Amino acid sequence: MDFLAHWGLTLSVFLPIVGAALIAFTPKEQEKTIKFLSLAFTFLPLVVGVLLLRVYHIGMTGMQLETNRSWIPSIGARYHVGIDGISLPLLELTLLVTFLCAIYSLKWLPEPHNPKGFLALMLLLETGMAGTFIALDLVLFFIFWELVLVPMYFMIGLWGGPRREYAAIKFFLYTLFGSVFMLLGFLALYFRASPHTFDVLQLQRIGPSLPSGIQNLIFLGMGIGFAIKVPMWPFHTWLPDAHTEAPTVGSVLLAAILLKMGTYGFLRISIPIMPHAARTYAPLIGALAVIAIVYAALNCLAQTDLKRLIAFSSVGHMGFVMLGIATLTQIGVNAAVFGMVAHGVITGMLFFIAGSIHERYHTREIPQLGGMALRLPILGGLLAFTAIASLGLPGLAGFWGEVLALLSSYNPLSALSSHTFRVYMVAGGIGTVLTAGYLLWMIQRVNLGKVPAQWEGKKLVDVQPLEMVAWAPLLLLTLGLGLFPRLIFDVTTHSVIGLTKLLGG
Amino acid sequence: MQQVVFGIVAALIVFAAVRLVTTRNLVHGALYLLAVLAGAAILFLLFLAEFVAWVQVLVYIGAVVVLLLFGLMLTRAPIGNMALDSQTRPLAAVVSLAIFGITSTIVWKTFKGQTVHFSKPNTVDTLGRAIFSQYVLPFEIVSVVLLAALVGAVVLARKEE
Amino acid sequence: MPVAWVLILSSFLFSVGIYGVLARRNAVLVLMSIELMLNAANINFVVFNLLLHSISYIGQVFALFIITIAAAELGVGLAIVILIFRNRSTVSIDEVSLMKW
Amino acid sequence: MQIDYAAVAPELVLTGALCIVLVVDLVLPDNRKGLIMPVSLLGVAGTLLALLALAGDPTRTTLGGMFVVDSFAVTLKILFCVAALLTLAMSYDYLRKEGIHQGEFYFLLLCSLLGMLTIASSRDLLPIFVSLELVSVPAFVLAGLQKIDVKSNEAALKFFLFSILSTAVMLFGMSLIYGITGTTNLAEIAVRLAATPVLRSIAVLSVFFVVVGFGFKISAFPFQWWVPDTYEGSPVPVAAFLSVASKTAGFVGLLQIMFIAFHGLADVWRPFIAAVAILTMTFGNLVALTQRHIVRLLAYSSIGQAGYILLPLAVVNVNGGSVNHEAFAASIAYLLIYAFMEMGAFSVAVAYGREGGYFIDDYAGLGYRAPGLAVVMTVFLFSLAGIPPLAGWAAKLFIFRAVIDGHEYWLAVAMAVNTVIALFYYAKVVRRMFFEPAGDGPLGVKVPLLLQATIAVSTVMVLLVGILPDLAAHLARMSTLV
Repeated sequence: MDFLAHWGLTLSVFLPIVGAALIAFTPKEQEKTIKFLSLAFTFLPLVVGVLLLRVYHIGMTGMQLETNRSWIPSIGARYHVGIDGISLPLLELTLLVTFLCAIYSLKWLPEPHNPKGFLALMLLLETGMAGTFIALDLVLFFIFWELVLVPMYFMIGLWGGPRREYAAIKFFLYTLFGSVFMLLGFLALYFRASPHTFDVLQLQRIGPSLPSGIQNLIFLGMGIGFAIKVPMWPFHTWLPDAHTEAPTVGSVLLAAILLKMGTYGFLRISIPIMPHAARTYAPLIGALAVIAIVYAALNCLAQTDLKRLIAFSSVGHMGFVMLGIATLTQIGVNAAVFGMVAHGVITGMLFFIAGSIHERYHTREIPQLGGMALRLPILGGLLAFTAIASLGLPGLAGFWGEVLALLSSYNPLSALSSHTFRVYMVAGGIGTVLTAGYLLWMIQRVNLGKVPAQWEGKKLVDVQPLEMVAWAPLLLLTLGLGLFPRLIFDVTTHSVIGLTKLLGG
Repeated sequence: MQQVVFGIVAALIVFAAVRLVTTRNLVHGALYLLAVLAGAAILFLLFLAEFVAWVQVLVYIGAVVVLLLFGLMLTRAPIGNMALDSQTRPLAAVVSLAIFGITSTIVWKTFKGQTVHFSKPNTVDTLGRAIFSQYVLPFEIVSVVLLAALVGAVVLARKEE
Repeated sequence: MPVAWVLILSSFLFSVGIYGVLARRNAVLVLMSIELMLNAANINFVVFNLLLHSISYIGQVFALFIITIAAAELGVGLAIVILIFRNRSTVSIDEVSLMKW
Repeated sequence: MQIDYAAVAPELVLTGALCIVLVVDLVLPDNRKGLIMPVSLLGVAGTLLALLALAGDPTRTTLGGMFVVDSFAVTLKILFCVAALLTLAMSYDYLRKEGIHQGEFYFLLLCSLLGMLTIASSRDLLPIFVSLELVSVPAFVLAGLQKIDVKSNEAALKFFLFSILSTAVMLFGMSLIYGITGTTNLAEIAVRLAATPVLRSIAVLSVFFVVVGFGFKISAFPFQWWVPDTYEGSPVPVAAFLSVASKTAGFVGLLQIMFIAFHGLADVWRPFIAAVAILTMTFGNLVALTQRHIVRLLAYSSIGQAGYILLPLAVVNVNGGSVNHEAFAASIAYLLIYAFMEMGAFSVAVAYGREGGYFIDDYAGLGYRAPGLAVVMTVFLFSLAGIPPLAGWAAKLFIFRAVIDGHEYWLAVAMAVNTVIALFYYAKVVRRMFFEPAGDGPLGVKVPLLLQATIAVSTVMVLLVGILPDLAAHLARMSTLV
């Protein structure tokens, strides 16, 4: 147990990269071994992650399971990792979803067929994603953040759809552009803090007393990096392309986890370290979030590609998350964390389904589907269920994040103008209606209606056992989190209270 | 006296240098270079750097120019009038005039009041001592440069069989 | 004798050398122009040595080394010119440009 | 005069080695010339050992104060030796296939290396000048060694002309410095510049000429015109040597002069250096976008990298202090890291070039035909682009750190934008290798053992330093002059 408390996090994060190295040294022909390795090295971290829950004290504020070791003494960067209530759900989500992706990949691998490369990259990706959520040192955070870039670039560029190269380079450049500014922000923060440090926890103590002009500047620099990743309107344009072109597993990981890195960055770094700047920019962030919600919903109405539609819906959902964050209140931030997890589960599931539909129909064009509930009742049912969860039906996971985000914007942090945020609330409310509209319309067009002529009389295979295995946890979570939101809120609340205290809330 | 010598030699150098960069004949160019080098050698003598002056004569005039002429002949470069200038002459003139203007103004301002006094010339002896005591390092390095240049020139100029 | 006169002469020599480098397109002539610039530096070193009464004679020594190195470089340079001429029968810089950007 | 032979031991070993190489080349019959390579390799290895014996010693000064062996000198000398070893290993098979004489090649390479070693210890304008020439003169010949290839001839000519031109400009500047300070010793120059009320304009003018002279050597804008042509025309291992060792030698000279002699005038030359650095990186990166030849791409990328290395000089403070220390260390650390990624990329270019070609089009589908080679090339290119956790990332971090420490935020932003631009062309090659179907190039490229070794060493270093950047950072901080 002691070992787990000190090194458990490290273990869960670095096991996948060990797996990636092992796969790299396995001959290409031994596909079974490779698949087994990928399964094992996503399962083991998950096991470690579950065991971590036993040593984690839910009622505590502040960081737990910390490891803090010397790493690059000459520039003052340390290997400092740890989790609190905000990072724990995201870490667990990462470990779970990647494992499910590994299960899914046992049978369904994108073309061109190259399990070795694909699975090794997936494991590499897992280390980067999970590492981002536990890093408590800015340099370390940056490394993990960037580690995600290359595997995802190759995943989209090698195994993606027809416009994969464009999408891959766009994703790469947007993210790199953002992260370079983020790095400059980190460095500026380092030199402004006395004593100079990259340690997030120390900076949370030092940062708030920095002059407000400096805070604003640094917040802006980092904000660009995080905002591109979220993605916030108007930095979102890489997302629909990346999502549409990426292979199923890539889309799932992108939606379920990668996007959360941006919002997590705001919560872990920008806001607690620079509360003054957070208050300054909150109205702007809120405005962009609301624009994203409405804009995404309107765009979705115009989409005919199923994946593109889901991608745009992600922009909207992340808008709700950002709106919650922008209120800077306990309820709002809680809602945001909940929304992040819920979006991860639901949209991850939606992309799985979209992938499976594409497997069967070889198209994602909504007009060419139709009548799926008749031909593939289980798949159609799951699509309906998940889409309804996505639109925020009470009783399912999507509900809490969105409703609480809207509620919290009725009463934002006292330093913020409540009038402005009430306008946001109304606009966000319109967004929810539109969201419900396009999702229901999508369900209607895909599930109901006439079966297109080319599929008449052709045999289509419904959901297979392996798919069911890979999907069941997500479906259960959708239901479970919807019925028992305390599963998340109990974990997050204490940490969120700690965070909002810093803001003077 | 020295000023008169300097004046004459300076005029020679200026004339030869200008001709060197404007002549349309390669061999004439080499001869003008020779004139500049000789003028510089006289200046060295004037400034009491006897040894430097003789090295200038021996190395530059005795060797460099011969080398240049050899090169010209070996490459059988056309020795008549020919287009030796590129299209960038006006630009080159502007740039070099600007450099001359700036540099001469600045050195004039800096060294306005200072004059050189011609005392007893140093002998080769003192210079030799200096080279072999204080300046061993550059001396040794230069010897390797010469060796490398020798080998290099042979390698490049040698015809492959 | 005012040292500035000498320095203006050397500046002139240097500038003429620059002109030659920029305006000429024959490799040998460019080379000669660069020799002018080297001589400008030499004159400076020698006259400064006199002006400063350097006991270490560093100015003169510097000039000696410049002369020696210049001779060595010229040897290599001419070898290169001969090589090019053998292959292409031209020593013009512009015509030698196969590669741009 | 007392000579500290321990201090000059590495240079003596190397001088001995190059004499032996010359003699061995003369006596060996043509069919046994292959022996020269191991002899040269041993010579450099011996030099490296002698250097390692000096590591950690207190500073030694000898040869009339002109030759200083401190941790800065030792670190860079070790770097030069490693770069030379990698070049040697890279050259062997290349020379045999191209029919280039082995003996002269190694001899000249060792001569150039000797110049690099002495420049790192020179703290006086005179030895800096002669050492720089010792670096360059053999390099002209090396560049022209593919004698029947017109491109190689031209590479040598361009390199030669630009180099002696830069020397002439630099010397003119040095003569003025001597005139106003009466000394050529770097430390003395600093003292006298501070003490005597010389006109600022002449000091600035002479510094300007010296910087311009070095600008050619380090391929800073607008003096970089010779670089792409020379790299492309030279034998590829020579291009690698030029882009790493020769450029580093130029930087070593420049850094010593700027930080020891001229830091008192920093407020004057700082804006100039800033402009040059930004223009250099922007020009290099933008033109690199259009390149189709891998060596030219690497050449332009190396121009871009030179801009990054130059950037910390733009925050140097007149009064010295920690900002200068950081800036110096950042440049040194970048040079250390840059050597391995650049050498690695060139090794792959050499390994693939003979069979597959040197155009980026030739790399199409390499990921399928020779996955190993394609993966390591990706590692080097992404490292050059600065993607963590590869070493190039750490190098860029150090630069950013130094620049922000000096409160030059705009410079940092300009470099950040450049980093993103640079990614385009590195990714272009990667894209070719992986995202395009296997072209009609060779299947499964055979890489000679020695080349495998250079690639392996470079890869390990790039990964190791990427994960533990302190390896480079610590070395760089220990070995600063300021």
